[in-house]
Amino acid sequence: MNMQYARPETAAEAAGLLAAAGGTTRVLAGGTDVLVQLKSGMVEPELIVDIKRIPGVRDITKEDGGFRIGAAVSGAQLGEHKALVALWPGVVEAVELIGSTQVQGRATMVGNLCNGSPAADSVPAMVAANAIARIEGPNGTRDCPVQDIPVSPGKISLKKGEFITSIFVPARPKHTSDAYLRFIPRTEMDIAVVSAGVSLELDGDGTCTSARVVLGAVAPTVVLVEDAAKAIVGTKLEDAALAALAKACSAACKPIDDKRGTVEFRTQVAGVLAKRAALIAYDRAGGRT
Amino acid sequence: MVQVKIWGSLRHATDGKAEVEVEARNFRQLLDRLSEDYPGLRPQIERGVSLALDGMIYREAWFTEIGPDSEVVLMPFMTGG
Amino acid sequence: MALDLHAKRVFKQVGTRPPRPDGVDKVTGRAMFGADATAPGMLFARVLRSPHAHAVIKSIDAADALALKGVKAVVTSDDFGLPEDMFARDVQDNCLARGKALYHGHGVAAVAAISDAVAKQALKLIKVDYKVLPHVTDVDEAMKPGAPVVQEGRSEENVGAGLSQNVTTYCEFGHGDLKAGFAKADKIIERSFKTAATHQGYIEPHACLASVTSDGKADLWCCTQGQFAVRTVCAEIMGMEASQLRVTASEIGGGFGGKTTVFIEPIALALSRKTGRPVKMVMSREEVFKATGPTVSSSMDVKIGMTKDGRITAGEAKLRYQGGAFPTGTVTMGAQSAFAAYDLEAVRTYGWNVMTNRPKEAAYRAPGAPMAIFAVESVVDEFCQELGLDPLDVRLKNAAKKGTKSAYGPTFDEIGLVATLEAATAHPHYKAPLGPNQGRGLSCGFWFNFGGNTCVSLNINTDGTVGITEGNPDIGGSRASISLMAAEELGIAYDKVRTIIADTNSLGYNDITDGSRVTFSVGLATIEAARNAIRIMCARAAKIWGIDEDAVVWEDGAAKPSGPNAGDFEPMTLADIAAVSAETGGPIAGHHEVNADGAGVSFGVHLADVEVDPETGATKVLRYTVFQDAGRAVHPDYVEGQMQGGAVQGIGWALNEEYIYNDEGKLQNAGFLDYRVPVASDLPNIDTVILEIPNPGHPYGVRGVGETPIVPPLAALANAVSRAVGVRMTELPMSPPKLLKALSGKG
Amino acid sequence: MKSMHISTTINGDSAEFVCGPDETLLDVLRNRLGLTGAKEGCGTGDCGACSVTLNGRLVCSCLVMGAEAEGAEITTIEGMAEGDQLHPLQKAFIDHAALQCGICTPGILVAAKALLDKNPDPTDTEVRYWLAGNLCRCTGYDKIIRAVQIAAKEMRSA
Repeated sequence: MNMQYARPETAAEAAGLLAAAGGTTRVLAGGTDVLVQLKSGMVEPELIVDIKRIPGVRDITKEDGGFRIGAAVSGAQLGEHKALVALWPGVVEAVELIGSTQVQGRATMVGNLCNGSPAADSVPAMVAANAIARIEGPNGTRDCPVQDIPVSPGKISLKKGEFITSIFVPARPKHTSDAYLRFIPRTEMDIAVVSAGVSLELDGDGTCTSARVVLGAVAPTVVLVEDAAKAIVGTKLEDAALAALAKACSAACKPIDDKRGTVEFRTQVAGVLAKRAALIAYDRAGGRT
Repeated sequence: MVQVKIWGSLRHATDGKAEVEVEARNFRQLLDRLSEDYPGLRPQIERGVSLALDGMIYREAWFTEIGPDSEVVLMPFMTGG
Repeated sequence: MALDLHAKRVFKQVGTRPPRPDGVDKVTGRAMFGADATAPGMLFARVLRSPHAHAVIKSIDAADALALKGVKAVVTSDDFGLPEDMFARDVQDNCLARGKALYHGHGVAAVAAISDAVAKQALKLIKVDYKVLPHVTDVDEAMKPGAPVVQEGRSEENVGAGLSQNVTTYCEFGHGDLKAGFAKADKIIERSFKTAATHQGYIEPHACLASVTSDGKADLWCCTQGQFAVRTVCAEIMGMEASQLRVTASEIGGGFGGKTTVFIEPIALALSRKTGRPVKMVMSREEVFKATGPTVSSSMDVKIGMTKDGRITAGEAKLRYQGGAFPTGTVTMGAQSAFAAYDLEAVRTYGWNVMTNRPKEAAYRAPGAPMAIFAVESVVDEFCQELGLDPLDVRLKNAAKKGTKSAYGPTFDEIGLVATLEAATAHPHYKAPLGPNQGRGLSCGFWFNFGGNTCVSLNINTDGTVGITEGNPDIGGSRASISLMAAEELGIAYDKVRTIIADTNSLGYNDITDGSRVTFSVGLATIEAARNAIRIMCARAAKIWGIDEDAVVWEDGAAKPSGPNAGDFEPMTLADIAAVSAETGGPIAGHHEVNADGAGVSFGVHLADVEVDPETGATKVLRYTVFQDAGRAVHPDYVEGQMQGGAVQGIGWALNEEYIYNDEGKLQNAGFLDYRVPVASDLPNIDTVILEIPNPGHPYGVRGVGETPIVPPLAALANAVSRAVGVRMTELPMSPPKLLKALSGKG
Repeated sequence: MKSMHISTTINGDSAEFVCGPDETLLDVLRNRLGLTGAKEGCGTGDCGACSVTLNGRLVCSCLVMGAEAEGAEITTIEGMAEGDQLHPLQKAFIDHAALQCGICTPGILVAAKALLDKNPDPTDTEVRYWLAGNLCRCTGYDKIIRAVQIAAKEMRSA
């Protein structure tokens, strides 16, 4: 009941506030998860730190051939950035799948990541993209692969006082692309029942030279399926290779039964989605021109 | 005399008959007679019944006249959404 | 009130599509809904709800809550009396549990405070000591003799022995010799079906504002389908006289049956009485799902016999419905409607209503019918597949028509089923080609429709305009339909009429806006009120002209001399007569009070095309057409709107909507995120074909249209999906995991 | 809980209010500013009935904190008509029966306007996906989609 709202002007100030707070804190950027938590009474934070005044958090900037995406950049803003969409279409489409048009006006990929849900749409795509989170904290700034941020449902690896200020998605050589697909019962507005992000690199004749295949909502955190990548590296994603990829994905699933889906369903559909996402990424990378 | 069709689960109160005969000129009389002649029907009549007269369903309407050749069907009280 | 002899008359306004009178208010944000009311000094109330599915409430300690600054009162069931009327008692006990919490989310105590935030905080300080009891949420489990008993002593006299006390009703309908009927069949199919509980899903949560004053008077503003019914039950619970409790219905943000009863109003009244201040209550969406009235869930067995050429020889259905923690009557409606579309020599339906540890069911569009008809229509479709018959031919061959002895007893009068089926047969949709993984399904639907208690007051203003006061909240454009019928009857322009909804002290009793009754009953009363006003206006004209009242007729909005006096005087329009009303005897008004009957049953047929993704079990609805008999479509836009809205609710029911409980009997999906109502991108356009087979029981031939459209989608979708995937789907919703499992099982 | 003093712009007019840090923009609009056109259907961003625009972006006001309105520009349903001139969308909704009970209508109109401002000639599918976060339980969406297209056409020819 004694919640405070703060709107720091710098990242250091924000980290200081978060570190100094005794009780629960929440970082506010888009708020599409935080306000739902508050509404349900699930958390009663002592402090809400609105980071949107911090310089850079609302910007997408070019860096080393890739892009640095500020922590408060909304899905809608991301989708409007043509160069980013061209470089990492799968990452953008994953973020754009979160919630409604209204939610897109606010929701951020960092928020999606820090909510800690294994079903978060943007996370498999970011992990497939080898995205790096930049973290501000009481001891300064550090970078950390997105893959290492989630720990378990609702838990992330950030330490007291730390928060993410941006995500970096790297440069890409030619003949590369990515894609993300999720399964939901409706066409919109649902949480992913199972999802797959795939990032591919091809050589000049369309043979896959490297791949990252990541599944969501099939384990306590997203799963990087190395066997699935192996199944398609060296192939042109022929049926046999795709079948092997799907099999590897299903084998990597350790899902649960819940109100959104069954173990059986998630295991089966994970392979289907990975296969379909791989084909989309392959087409985008120019594999079938 | 009026022939009144009742629904199946009320037959326990009418010695198994699907149709009973009572002397009545309107619904009020009909319901009173049914309750008197077949006391087992009374709880259901008190909970509420509709009556269909020649295919038209009446939920309440004591003074609806019943002709000698009318088709009268007792139905549960209707509720809707 | 029978169909006018001149029913074939050409309507000038009925059947047109003018803008609705409340349109501007609703597109500008000005319309006042339940949660929009405020009162000076009002308090905010919240309800503490049971975290358990079934638990004895050993004690409630509210001392800490009452000590919190800003908290003004706490109430529990102890603050209520014990109404003699069992209906009122159940409503009261459903608002706040008496002695035992009967379901997850059952109200236990309520607090009023100076702000919503303080009220919310106070709830955490109320200490409730529970003794958790075994629970049951599944209908078949709840019927077993050893099942946890939800309430004792609630069974009706004809429930057979050997069943749990949870079974409250047994019913049986039908006629003919089943055994002989099945013996005549070339093929018999027996199947079992299940449907999940669904929620009406109105977007406006329940809200009210109660103000009880120290002299015992009270005002209650609330969103409801029936302010008079709210008054009746609240007055009973509060021990008040009806005249002292004035209930005003706000604009209502959807109801579909779910706002035919109350869940919070008695609590707000009790808190207002206790604090001496106005009290506002607004339910959260979570509370709406947990503690209002979803539908029944069902478990059903259907057995049908058919000849090779598609004639049904016998039909039998056993229906088991659970309706939550209190007795309900819904299965009787299902058992009567299951086979309503068919002309059968031998038919029998059996129904059991069952209590479980779930929230008390409320009505939802054609309560009880959708699931029963889903089961029957699924089996009929399976016959068509097995015997290679055309599904519409089979329906036509067996269709109920005028003179058919209905499966629920009475003989049908004029009904529109055959015309509806013929319209579907002739429609291009029925012949359109289908691609791979696609399927087409169809189903008939039926609802009884009601009339009911209705009052209308119609005032002729001195400037020649007309004010109508009626007592049924307008959920889907009924003010427009009522105004249209008045304008038609009076012969004046639609925009000269304004219709408003009265509070309970401004008009006589009106039944709830339910049973598809409003356009029928209020329309009928409006037409009759207009005719009363016309009689007065004709009499005034006769006086002015100095001729006999009988020698005046009303045509085209004016009194005209007729008979021997025809042409002697210039006609006097409504405005002419109104302008001199003071001089000719005073204000002119017509009114009509009636308990309307003769609503006339309603039939519809739906066609659905779907495509199923064989790798994920996702179903996409590709095309959908609704055919329905409206008797007479007064405002066709809003008739189509009922057909489209009902169809989409049914599509949601068929595909994704369901109440999901865990092993502890706790509801898992109390929100719009996981209770998945259809969103815009899930759907195609919903095409509509309105048939007009006049209802003999209404002067213009109107039939209710609101409920029938939710009935056919369940089977239409199930039949389409079953045909698309080649597996018969017998459980709703056909959610992707269920569908994929069925597909995998096919081998 | 310390209340905050917030200065903002709503429908082009400057507005000030005091709110607690736990209050949402929807709470503020409805309870502090008397703008009850935005409705609370869920409070969790799942129904869209509380749609407004915040600095030109369509948002659910239930997912925005009141404090975030500081210095922002907000438009609500109350600002959609110009004086007594209804917006073409508002008019199309009335003329083509795109509302039944009307509770979702303000949110849908605000959302549809945001769409047409961005994309004056959307396909039906684009309209349906844009409005997927606005639940309507009465209409089955059919007449809503048609009315948006009719208004879009009228606005294009204006």
